[in-house]
Amino acid sequence: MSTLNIGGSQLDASWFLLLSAVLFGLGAIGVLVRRNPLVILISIELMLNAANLTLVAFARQLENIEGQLFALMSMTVAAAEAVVGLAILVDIFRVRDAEDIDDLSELRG
Amino acid sequence: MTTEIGQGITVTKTGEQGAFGGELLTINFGPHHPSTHGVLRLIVDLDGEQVRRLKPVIGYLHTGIEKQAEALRWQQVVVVTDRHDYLSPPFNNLSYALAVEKLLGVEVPPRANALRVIMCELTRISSHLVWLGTSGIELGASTMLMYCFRERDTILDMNEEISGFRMHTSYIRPGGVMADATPRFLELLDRFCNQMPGNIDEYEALLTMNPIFRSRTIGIGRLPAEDAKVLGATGPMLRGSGVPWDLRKSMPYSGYESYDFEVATSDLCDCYGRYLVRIKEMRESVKILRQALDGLPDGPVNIDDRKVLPPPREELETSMEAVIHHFKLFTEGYTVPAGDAYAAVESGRGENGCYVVSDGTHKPRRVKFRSASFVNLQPLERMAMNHMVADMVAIIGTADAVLGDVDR
Amino acid sequence: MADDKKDEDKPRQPSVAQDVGALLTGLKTTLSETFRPVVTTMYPEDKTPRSERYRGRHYLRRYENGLERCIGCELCAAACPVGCILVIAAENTDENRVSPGERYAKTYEINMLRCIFCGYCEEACPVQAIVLGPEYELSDTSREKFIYTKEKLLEPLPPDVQARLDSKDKT
Amino acid sequence: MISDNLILERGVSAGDAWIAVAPENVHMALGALKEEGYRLLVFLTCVDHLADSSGQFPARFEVVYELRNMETRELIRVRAFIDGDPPRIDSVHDLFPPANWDERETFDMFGVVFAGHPDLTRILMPDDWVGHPLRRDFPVGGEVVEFSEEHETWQTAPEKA
Amino acid sequence: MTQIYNDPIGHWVVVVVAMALLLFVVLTATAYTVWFERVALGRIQRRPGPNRVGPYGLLQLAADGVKLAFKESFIPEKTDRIIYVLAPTIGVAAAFLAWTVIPIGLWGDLQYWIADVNVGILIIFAVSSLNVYAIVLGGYASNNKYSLLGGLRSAAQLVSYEMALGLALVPTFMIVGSLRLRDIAGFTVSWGPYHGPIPLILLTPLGFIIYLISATAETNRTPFDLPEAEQELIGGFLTEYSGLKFTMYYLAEYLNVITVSTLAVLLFFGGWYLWIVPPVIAFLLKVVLVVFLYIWLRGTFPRLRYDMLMRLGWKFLLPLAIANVVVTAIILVAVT
Amino acid sequence: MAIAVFFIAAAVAILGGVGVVSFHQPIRSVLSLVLVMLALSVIFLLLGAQFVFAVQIIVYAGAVMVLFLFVIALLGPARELGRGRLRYQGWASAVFVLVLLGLMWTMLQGVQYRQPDKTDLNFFGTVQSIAVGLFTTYLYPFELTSILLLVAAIGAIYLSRKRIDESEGGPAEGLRPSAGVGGNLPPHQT
Amino acid sequence: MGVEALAESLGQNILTTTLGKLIGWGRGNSVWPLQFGLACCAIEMIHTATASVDIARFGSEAMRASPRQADMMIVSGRVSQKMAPILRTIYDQMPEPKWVISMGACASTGGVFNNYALLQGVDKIVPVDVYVPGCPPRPEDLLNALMILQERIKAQGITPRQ
Repeated sequence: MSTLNIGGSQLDASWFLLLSAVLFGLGAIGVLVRRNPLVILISIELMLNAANLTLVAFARQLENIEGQLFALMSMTVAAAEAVVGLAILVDIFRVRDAEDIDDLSELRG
Repeated sequence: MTTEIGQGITVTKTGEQGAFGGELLTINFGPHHPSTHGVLRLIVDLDGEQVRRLKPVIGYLHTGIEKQAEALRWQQVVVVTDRHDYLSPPFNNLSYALAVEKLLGVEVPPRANALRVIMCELTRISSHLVWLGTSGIELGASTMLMYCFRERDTILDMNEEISGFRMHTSYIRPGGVMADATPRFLELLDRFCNQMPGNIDEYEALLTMNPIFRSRTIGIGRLPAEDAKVLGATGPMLRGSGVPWDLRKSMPYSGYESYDFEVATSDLCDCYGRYLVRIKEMRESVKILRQALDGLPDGPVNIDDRKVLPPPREELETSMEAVIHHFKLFTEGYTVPAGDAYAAVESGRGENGCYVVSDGTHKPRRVKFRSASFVNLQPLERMAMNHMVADMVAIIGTADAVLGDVDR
Repeated sequence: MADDKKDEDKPRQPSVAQDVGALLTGLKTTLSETFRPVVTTMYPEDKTPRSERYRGRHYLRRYENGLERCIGCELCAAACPVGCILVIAAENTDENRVSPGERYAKTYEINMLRCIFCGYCEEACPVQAIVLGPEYELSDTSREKFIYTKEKLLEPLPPDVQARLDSKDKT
Repeated sequence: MISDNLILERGVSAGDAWIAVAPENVHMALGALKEEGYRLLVFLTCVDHLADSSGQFPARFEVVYELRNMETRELIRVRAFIDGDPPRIDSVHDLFPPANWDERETFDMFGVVFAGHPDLTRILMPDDWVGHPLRRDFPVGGEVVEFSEEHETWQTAPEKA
Repeated sequence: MTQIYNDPIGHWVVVVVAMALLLFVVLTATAYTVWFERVALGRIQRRPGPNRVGPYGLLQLAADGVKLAFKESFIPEKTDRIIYVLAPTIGVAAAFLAWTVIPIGLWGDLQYWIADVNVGILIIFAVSSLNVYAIVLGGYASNNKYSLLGGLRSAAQLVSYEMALGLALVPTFMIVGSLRLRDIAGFTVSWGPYHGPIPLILLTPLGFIIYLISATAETNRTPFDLPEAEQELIGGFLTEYSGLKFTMYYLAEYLNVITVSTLAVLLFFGGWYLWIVPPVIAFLLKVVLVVFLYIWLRGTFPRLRYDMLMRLGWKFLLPLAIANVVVTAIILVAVT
Repeated sequence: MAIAVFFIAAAVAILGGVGVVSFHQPIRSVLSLVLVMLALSVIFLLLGAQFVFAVQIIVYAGAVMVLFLFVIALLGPARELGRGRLRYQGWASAVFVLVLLGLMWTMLQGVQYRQPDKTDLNFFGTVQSIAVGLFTTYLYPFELTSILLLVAAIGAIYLSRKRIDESEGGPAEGLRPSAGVGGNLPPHQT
Repeated sequence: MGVEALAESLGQNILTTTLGKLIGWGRGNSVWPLQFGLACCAIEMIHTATASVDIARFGSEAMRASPRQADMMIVSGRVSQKMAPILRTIYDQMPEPKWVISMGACASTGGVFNNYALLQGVDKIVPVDVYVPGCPPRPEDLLNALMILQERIKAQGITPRQ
């Protein structure tokens, strides 16, 4: 295992990966368990965040800025995803109350 | 589903679908809301922020003035007339006095007429100043209020000088006026006439060309001339729609025919038009004041009728007859020949009329105040339709309804 | 505005420069006001004088010899549109002479909280006994304090009469 | 000119011209006057002639319409006398939109029912109010003015009907 | 001084002392900004403003604070109590956090800062963007339609104007070549005989105007005070808040006013550099002037309508800011 | 020092993550996610990613999550009522996630990490270094994401646009002015 | 709220009296009014806030529109039977401690309108601290009432109106 020198103290790189994995897992549980479409979107954002953490951690570990660049790009994508997802949700909620994701299984409004 | 929230406001979800997709939200504006000019209550259906339906609910300031007037003697009624349109007491006094004088068949001396005109025009300015100040604050320009009320304060000081009271002067009475003008009043009036145009320039510098103010008012609350006429609007509401109808010119009273002034109109038919009309009216009022002051005729300020007005103080000491008149006048009052009469004056808000019915006794049988605010409030729904909530506030502002006058 | 009505009434769309100019004019106006003196009356330290006709607190006047002017005729109570004056008259006697006429007001009360300061009582009074003075600071904390009795309404005795009475008391 | 058969009486009171019409003809008469140019309803109100000593009025309630011709600047007053409990008369809100609120107010204050009015509810008084305040037999109400001693009180009630 | 700062323990001592000092100074400054606003607004309206509590009314704010602190604290029924209480706290915290990266010149070359980050300005943007939460959550948790409407308006307004605000500053960064606030404040030029710091407003006047407008919108000040527009929405998101929680919002609002004024001074008016005037006095003077500018605007203009506000932000300020960036870039390229 | 900061931030992040999944009101989930993001931004700072830190707060916490909040406030407090349709869905998904994590763990067992050299933190992760990367080597993907954002914006506007067919044919039934003065007049151009 | 309870449990000692003085001073000098403007008096009330009189000198210019932030209600004008329940609701919405000024003859007693339509005195539905006679009172008179109220508040200390 490798350590990172941060502000004079040594931090193991795998800790960051572990945190990322836990967050990713929580997000995955959220997507699978929760029924409210809004919360599912939120959980997806959580998973994206966890992935970003990995990217930034590896960027530091490999001393390569590209990881950070990729994190930035994924943030952009997340923003785009959130915007479109919310727009769809608002559109659906206008027509009917969708408190359960299963209510949205049909494409017809 | 109705929920009670702050300010005595209730929100009801109607469940109806608005055109924007969302539900129509029924919001209860008032009766105690900062921008409803006192106690107007509006039940507004909102679609997003757009007004889809609006229903004014009035009566929260119903004072029973007409009933009270029936219980008082003819000269005491003057006191309650002051208080219905509380921004323009002299107009209320004047319309009542004119109606009673019509029934009595008397004509007041020219000096009284000139003093009545002076008081009315001063009040027109002060009433417009209140309108301008409160409209300003409704649109967020708090400084307007301060500047307008500063000038209004000088007018109220003049009221105090001539009548002894700031707001409810009871100055104009059937048969003449309360008392002659003091030299200091005339001096103050002269100074006021010199200063006021500069102050109006200042208001205009703050608002007239201001792009924010213009975009908040131009095209907002349109009331085309034809609609305004049909809906019975009078005063600046009608003139703001381009109809040059002003009782002072159209059906002159109290010697208005001898003054040179213009009737302010605007073709814009919107809030901005009404603003321009009122600003112009203030300038014209200053012009009238100047003419009235320069050409103030000499002579008595009251009719010489011991049956209607008390004798002068000096006579009480010398004449027994005067003492008897004095006693009779204050214990029983005077009687007015049976009949009915309507007299209207152009107040700051429009046609302020008074319909009195006498049954020949010392108390009126019926006193009906025809209030401009009551009529001008009715087109509100029409004007505010499909505008935003913020515009609705501006529209209520330019309707310039005095709720005391609406509810009486 | 007053001069070129025709021009102003047409809603032209002003240019951006005009808009900015208007905004600056507004700013200039408020700034110039900022550096002018305040118009405030520094109440309570500083009070503007009231006009001679001011209708404030009521007074019952006396003659110079200390006798009350009021003759208990109740004209003021009759003239009052509010009915907030209560007068109960009594006969003057030689031992107890309060006013110069036949009668005087035994009870004279005004409910100041109901009073609307219209001045009709002053107009009605044939002997100028009740007058409205220039005082206006009448606020108080309870309803009862607003029923002004005759003692409260009466002007103090003229100093010479008061001095005479005082000396009489001592003896 | 409005046809004479509609007019019961005409006269001038204190310089104001007036005509009296039968209550059932009010709508027709006002329509005719509107055609003639009297387009503005200045006000609409009611007078309660209860216990009038002169006895010259045919009915207790007199509904008064004041119309104005804005071109010729003439005013005309239309009066209609009605009785009954509740007194009824036709609504004119379709001829003169401002009459809407005026009629509601008259209903509220006098209890005059305007047939054909779209929303004849109380406008000034609370909805649960009992009585019509401006009727002469409705007491003025109010309270006794407080004094330190209980003596005379101010009576505002009108002379007994 | 630098020696203590480089010492690992001394560093923390300095930071803690500085933070405590900052808390005190900034809180006092906020209180007196409120006082200053009330007095200055009074002067604009030709009245004296508060002048009876303490000399010149200086203790007015203390009285207000005492009163608000001991006022009944009300929590509406049927609402999310945690969020209701949390919302104003977020506001104050976000407002304070911005001050961690703001440097102040004290005397001579001595300067004060807590964290001298090379993305300082970005941090300010970051924490001030959290301010939205205070308003939206406050509006949401108040269980009042007016509050909610105010909160939503505010969210849209703040998010929209952040764009223009950020872009308005880009030319400044391009000219200076740094995001560090100390570098920007101390931007030095050599123009002929003159060598020294200059106010950057000379180079990006348009940037300043855009900044001024968007910062006014960001702080919810008149003419952009729609979220709390009294005449339409009673008090917007503030409607249901009372006592201490209301005080927090009040505090946060004025803290933000000081923050944007300070930022304006650092970014456009040369920070604490003013000829021979001692830096701290120069800095204070400049900040007071900018605060007065805000009050002046408040005293002069009517409020915009919501859609006008959005149009101004998106259709006017944003393109203008972008154009400003492009033009500045072209000029910079041409010059170098 | 940094270790303490890391563990506090990590604890906050995990707590927030649990909150996202377990709160029943969506608004609390959103707030928990904001908490996670703030904690992560601190960790980014530890990792020397200053610019990513700022963007994380400005864009993610300051804009994207506000959008979520906005939508929730707009739609009103909706509570999740129904349970999952599958029985034991919660347990099943937990097992699934554990399996997933275990798989990752085993896959990463043999990976050799490189020990970083002394990174120059005065340049690494600053705005300048990011800019150099974005505007030289990765200009193409950068522009592509810009286009993606544009497309997303257009899509969102299209989805939430006003239904023109409804609003242009005059007010629908029930939207007409109430019986009153205004209702008696012919519709007018405003 | 907690302060009153705390004061009661501690009883009268130096701490509570000093604290009481401080709180009384704060409350007294920062009376934020809720304008309950109803009629004529409302205009004079606005005058009180404007430049010629300037209630701001007393620290009372923060006229909040929401009752939640107000300390004092100025009932200015005629309270009709229809308005009375609303007035009471808004009074109830104000957080403690709160005070009421009844401005003008109509609000205090009904004034000249001694009839069916008006509530004959607002003190029938809310406790009134200071009455201002006049129809309408001068703006200075309202200021005078405010000063009387301030003195009262300062004297009340921690526990107003028990």
